Amino acid sequence: MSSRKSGLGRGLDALIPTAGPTSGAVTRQTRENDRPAMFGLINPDGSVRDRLPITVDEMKALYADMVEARTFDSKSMAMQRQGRLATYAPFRGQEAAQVGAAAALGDGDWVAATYRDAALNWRAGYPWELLILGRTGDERGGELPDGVNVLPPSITVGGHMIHAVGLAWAEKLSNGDRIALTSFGDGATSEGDFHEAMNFAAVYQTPTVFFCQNNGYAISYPISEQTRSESIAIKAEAYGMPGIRVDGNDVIAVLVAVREAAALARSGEGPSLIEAVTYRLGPHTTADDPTRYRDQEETDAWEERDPLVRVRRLLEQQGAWSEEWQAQLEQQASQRIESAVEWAESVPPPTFEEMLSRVFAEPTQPLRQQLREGGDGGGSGGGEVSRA
Amino acid sequence: MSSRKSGLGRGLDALIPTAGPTSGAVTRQTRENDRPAMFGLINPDGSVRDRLPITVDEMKALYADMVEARTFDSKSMAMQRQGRLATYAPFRGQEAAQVGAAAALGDGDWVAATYRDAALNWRAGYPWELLILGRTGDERGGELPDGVNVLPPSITVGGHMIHAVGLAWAEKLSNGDRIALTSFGDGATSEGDFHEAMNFAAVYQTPTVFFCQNNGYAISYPISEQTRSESIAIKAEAYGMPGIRVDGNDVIAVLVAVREAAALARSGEGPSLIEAVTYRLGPHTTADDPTRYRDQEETDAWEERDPLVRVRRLLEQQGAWSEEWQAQLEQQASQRIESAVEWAESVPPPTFEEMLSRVFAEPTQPLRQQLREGGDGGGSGGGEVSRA
Amino acid sequence: MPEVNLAQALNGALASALETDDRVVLLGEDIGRTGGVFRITDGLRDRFGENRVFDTPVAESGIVGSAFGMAIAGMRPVAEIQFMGFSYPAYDQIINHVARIRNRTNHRFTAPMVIRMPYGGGIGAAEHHSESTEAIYAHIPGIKVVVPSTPYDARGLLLAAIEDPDPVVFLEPIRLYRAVKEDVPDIHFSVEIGPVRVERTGDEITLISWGAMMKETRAAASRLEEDGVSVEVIEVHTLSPLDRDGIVASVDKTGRAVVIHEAALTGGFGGEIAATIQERALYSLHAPVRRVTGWDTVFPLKRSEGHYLPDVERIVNAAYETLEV
Amino acid sequence: MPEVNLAQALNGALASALETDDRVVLLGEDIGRTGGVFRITDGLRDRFGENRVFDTPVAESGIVGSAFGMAIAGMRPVAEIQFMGFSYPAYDQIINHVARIRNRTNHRFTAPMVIRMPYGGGIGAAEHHSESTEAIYAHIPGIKVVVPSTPYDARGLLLAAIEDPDPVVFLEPIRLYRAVKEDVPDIHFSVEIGPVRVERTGDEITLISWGAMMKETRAAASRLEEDGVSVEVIEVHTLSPLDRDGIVASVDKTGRAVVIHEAALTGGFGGEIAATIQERALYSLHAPVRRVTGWDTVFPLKRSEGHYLPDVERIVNAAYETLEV
Ligand SMILES: Cc1ncc(C[n+]2csc(CCOP(=O)(O)OP(=O)(O)O)c2C)c(N)n1
Ligand SMILES: Cc1ncc(C[n+]2csc(CCOP(=O)(O)OP(=O)(O)O)c2C)c(N)n1
Ligand SMILES: [Mg+2]
Ligand SMILES: [Mg+2]
Repeated sequence: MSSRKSGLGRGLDALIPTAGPTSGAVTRQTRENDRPAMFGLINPDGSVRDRLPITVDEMKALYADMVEARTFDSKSMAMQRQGRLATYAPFRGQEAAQVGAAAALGDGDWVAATYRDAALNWRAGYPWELLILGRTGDERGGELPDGVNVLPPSITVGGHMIHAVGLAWAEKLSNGDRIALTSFGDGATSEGDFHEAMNFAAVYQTPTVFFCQNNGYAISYPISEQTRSESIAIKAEAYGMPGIRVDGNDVIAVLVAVREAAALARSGEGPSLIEAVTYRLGPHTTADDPTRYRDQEETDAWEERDPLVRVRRLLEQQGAWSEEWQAQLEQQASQRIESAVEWAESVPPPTFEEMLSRVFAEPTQPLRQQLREGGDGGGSGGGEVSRA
Repeated sequence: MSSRKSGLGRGLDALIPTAGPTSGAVTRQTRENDRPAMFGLINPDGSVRDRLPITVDEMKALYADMVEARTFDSKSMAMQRQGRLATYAPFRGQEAAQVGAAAALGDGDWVAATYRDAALNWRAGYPWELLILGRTGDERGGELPDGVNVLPPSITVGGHMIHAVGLAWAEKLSNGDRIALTSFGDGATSEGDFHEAMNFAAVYQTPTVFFCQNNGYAISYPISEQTRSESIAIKAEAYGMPGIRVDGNDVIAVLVAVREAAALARSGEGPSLIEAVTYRLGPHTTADDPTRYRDQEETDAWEERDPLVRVRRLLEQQGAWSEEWQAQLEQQASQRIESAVEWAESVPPPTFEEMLSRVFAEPTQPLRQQLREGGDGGGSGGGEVSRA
Repeated sequence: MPEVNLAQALNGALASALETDDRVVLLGEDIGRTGGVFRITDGLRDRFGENRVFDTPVAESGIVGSAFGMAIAGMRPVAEIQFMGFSYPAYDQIINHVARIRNRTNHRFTAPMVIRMPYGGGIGAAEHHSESTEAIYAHIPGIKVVVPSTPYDARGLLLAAIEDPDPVVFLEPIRLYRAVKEDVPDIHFSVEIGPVRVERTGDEITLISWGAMMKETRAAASRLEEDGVSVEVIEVHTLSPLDRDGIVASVDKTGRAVVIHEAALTGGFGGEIAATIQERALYSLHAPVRRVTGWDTVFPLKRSEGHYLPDVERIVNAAYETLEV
Repeated sequence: MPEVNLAQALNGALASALETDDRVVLLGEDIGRTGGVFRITDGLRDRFGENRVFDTPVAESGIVGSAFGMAIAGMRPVAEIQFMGFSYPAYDQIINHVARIRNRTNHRFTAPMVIRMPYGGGIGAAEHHSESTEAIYAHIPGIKVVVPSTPYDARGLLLAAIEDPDPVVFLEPIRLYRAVKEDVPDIHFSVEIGPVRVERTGDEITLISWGAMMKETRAAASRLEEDGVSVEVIEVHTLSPLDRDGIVASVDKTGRAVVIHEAALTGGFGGEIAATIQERALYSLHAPVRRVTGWDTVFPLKRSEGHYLPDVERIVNAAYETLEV
């Protein structure tokens, strides 16, 4: 096996705390002694552990984004209950991980993320409008604006990580300077496709950032049972890739870690793995009942670690937060989401013709025949009977 | 992630040399500093590094087995060239790994190995007769005698490892005391199925031994390019499983390591991964031309590390080897192989009826119909036309 | 005799199998603690313990591959794939390993196991959650493919599948899980895998279908009968091995047939059935065998489901086109 | 105009594509240093460099999935799967991702890529090396499935596949790689994906086949013509999209058809073709469309290949059974 290029991963390794764990809480996702130790900058009470590498204005922007994301999440939950959306997978509790990761990317960078990553995708350029349209059950929600290089959310678990390897590989081969970030859950790391994606990225040194949101569960199956490895980050060793564990509820720490990984990737130093330790405060999806597999106490403990609250406290301590500002943020967010919803719900229903016209670049002979026959309540699929 | 049971893997870890590498040679499969350091007992010149934990008689038996295996290998290569066998995948150079691993197993233990593992399978109970019959292109070569729990060689790369997890899991659930060993190549570790198998074994703590013969190549693709991890053994970390690297051309070291892993498995301590560093001296298969991807020098260097020669030297040093004994071994082996070949070649050709009678326990309606219609040169597959 | 829906019938069958046969174990994603996303395994882990009902990592190839190993070792594993659209990562294990072990060992090792998977659309689900790719399984020699459409058959066929000496892919129509209830005896009975079920007899036209589309097929048959057409309804609850004789016997009688399925037309299993009918009953046919199927596209999202799913209207129209000639 | 065999024609097509289009890259197991186990990529890495022709780890899902990512980013990857029997680990990537990206983004992202795979038996190969499961690919909406049988078409179709805006599964008949040579222009031409090729015209019976079985089909046609039968031979080199019109036009004329393929009967693509013919040409049919196919078992090992593979005898017999009525 070839040796690591010197310097590879130094940027990330430098983030790993040496003086033991930085997180006070013992959580199910992570235990005190697990390697690598967890990187964090803001404590749940808003106090900071280290000099923060960003300005107060940047912090405020991150906070505003998290507020907007949470507004979207609540709105989507409500709409789903009203039957206006198909199943919805809420990300409440994971706003810091998602906003922090996306904020670390550059314009045009590729993103391949999941059904739970609406906040990440949005922050990377995916309009709320299209995210909502998709969730109403409309393929046109995946038709992103030009220049937004975000793939539609992956519904299959695991299959999309390798796409970010291919995207990044293409950039490398064409001397592009875009990188690709793929976001996935703890559960996805059990799929064989995780292994192949990590290995390909390492072998070809593609500029890919593997961003795992370890939120404690694959639906009902806790991370403590999914694997016996000490952490997810440590799995990077199996690929000769740097891996780091970061407090996923600390938006600044996530931003710093992903920025570092992105910088490595962009400068030709190859891929890395970031495990953001976080928690899904809501159900797996609107169809899920979490009481079947976890205690309220556990969820309560994580409510204490709310990713928004700690930034609010931090800003408060710096005199950069006020009730009015908060109200203004919330109102702005609501307006944006409401207008996105309005737009999405005004999109006319897709037609039969549209359905059969996006299978190939041009409808093929079988599809042309079906377009002739079909339409609502149309005939059978077999074609006209000739009576020669 | 749950913590390792104390003691788990201690047996294996104890084998890892602390005082730096034990192998003098720098090879393509392994570099001096790679972790974990390589365990070995016999040097290529026959000198020993440590007290050998087996008797001279046991060594002689291992040597005799390796001689018999090599005789089979040469015979098979020759037969293939004469058109008497379908493609053959030689194991020359890997006899120590295969014989050592199989010798560590108990009666009735499960084995799931590959197309290259004829020696391993044979030593685990698979008769030469059936191995040859299979290679002539006859499914009946897979019909093992009762009590021999060896699966027919896996031709697909990677898919069979998880079978050994299921086999071992069944043993665990039924309180059986059999374990399962799966043997595979370096190339197989790139497949997603490797990852899923390792993870399932660790999660359910199945009594499985993962035995990897790192012979330097997946056909033409060198291990130095297949992965950037320091070794294959180190990949065990990603599963919280013990992993060890052993000199695969040292039959006693392999025996000791696999015995230890098997003992751990049998006593409920779960799975482990053994990387046996070795080299395929012949072509990938009889259809392969190794000059396209490797230098003669490299092969020559490995010829110096021949797994048989070092044991012969060791035995010689102990006064336990003689020309006559060698001649006797070779003659015995030839006789056994010849008579196995004779038997295999006398098996009457399989019939059309047999071909369609082993798809299901009983031929189904479609197969019954095809049995009626078919036979050599028989009609079309569509069935009789009724003329009601 | 309790009245149960299809989901409950399956739950009962699994309970019965676990109770009567020590070798039976269940494994799959979220089937333990939560009883599965459709609650088919509800309560079974509590009742039979953690060593009979296993939650697994998200790894379909691992689920099927490890179940396969267990089956070789003498157990009777029942694996659940959460949705048919997630069975594809296990396709290699199924076609290259599960289906072949008997053949490659000349009966020495076998894989008596069941791979259950919810399939089909109609509930406005997310991408990949509405698949109906039975054709890719029915083409594999060495596995059986079974799909019930009634609570009674669900119990009887699942128990038969678990007892079968060969591997069975068992498709569960999501749309019918809770659609109807019927009386299902709470005993260990089985429905034979193989023979088609002649669900309604008639002599002017044969409607042939399976799984979730049986609902529309039944409704279409009723509509046609109201119009005075004598309809025979054949349920092909076993796609493999295919009961060609049963199908041909019906069409020999009626001379007309429509095959209905939810999967895309091209390469769908309806082609096999239509081909078989013309092969063996050509001279009985008064009109071409028509296929009413999904269109040649991915099963669409909620807003387009109505465009895609064959409905009663399309079946009735096709029947009339067939009857007119 | 050089005389080349099918393998050489493919090599030439790849060279031409690499030369004329920067976006083309090749990836697959052992395709670089050794030029692939069948030498289809022989010399290409030396000629075009390590950044155009990549050896990959043994990981089919990774090969297809990374090629897919490259295609989205604007490249034109050509992935090789070493044998069709090893394509199954990539089946999920193909059906769930490659085939769907255009649909799920309404044309915004697309996957112009080719997945090449040698397929079919007849060379006494090891298990899994003789697969012919084209039916499981032809059923997937959103991919095209192409299979040449002559050197000329091999070059023209492969170049067309690489230029196609949609993903193409490209099957290469192992048995024909080196079977015949013909003149193939050394220029950048293409053969249209879609329309069937009427290879020989006749008016008494239509023989329909593709890929390796074209060899036996051609021989059977010659045998029949020697007997004075007027045979039309249709090569379906594109299984998807299927040129139903082309097939139906022929059978409308001849009134008789035999479909020949190497895959197992049940669920094989011959069913789709026979179903289509009876759907659209029933009243032209003098006899049932017969299928001459492999049997419903795994493709067997060397000693039983003769029992399995359709041969000229079986095709001729089926033709006569068809002609007799
Ligand atoms: C291949 C595949 N298998 C199974 C599923 C069903 N499924 C949807 S989400 C999920 C759990 C994923 O957990 P994780 O990766 O941790 O992501 P999270 O939902 O926690 O964000 C499962 C099993 C799927 N979508 N795809
Ligand atoms: C799934 C699959 N992909 C590809 C192949 C073709 N193939 C046969 S052997 C081989 C290389 C395997 O290398 P390794 O695992 O190191 O075993 P070795 O041959 O060196 O013993 C490949 C790619 C296969 N048999 N199965
Ligand atoms: Mg999770
Ligand atoms: Mg190897």
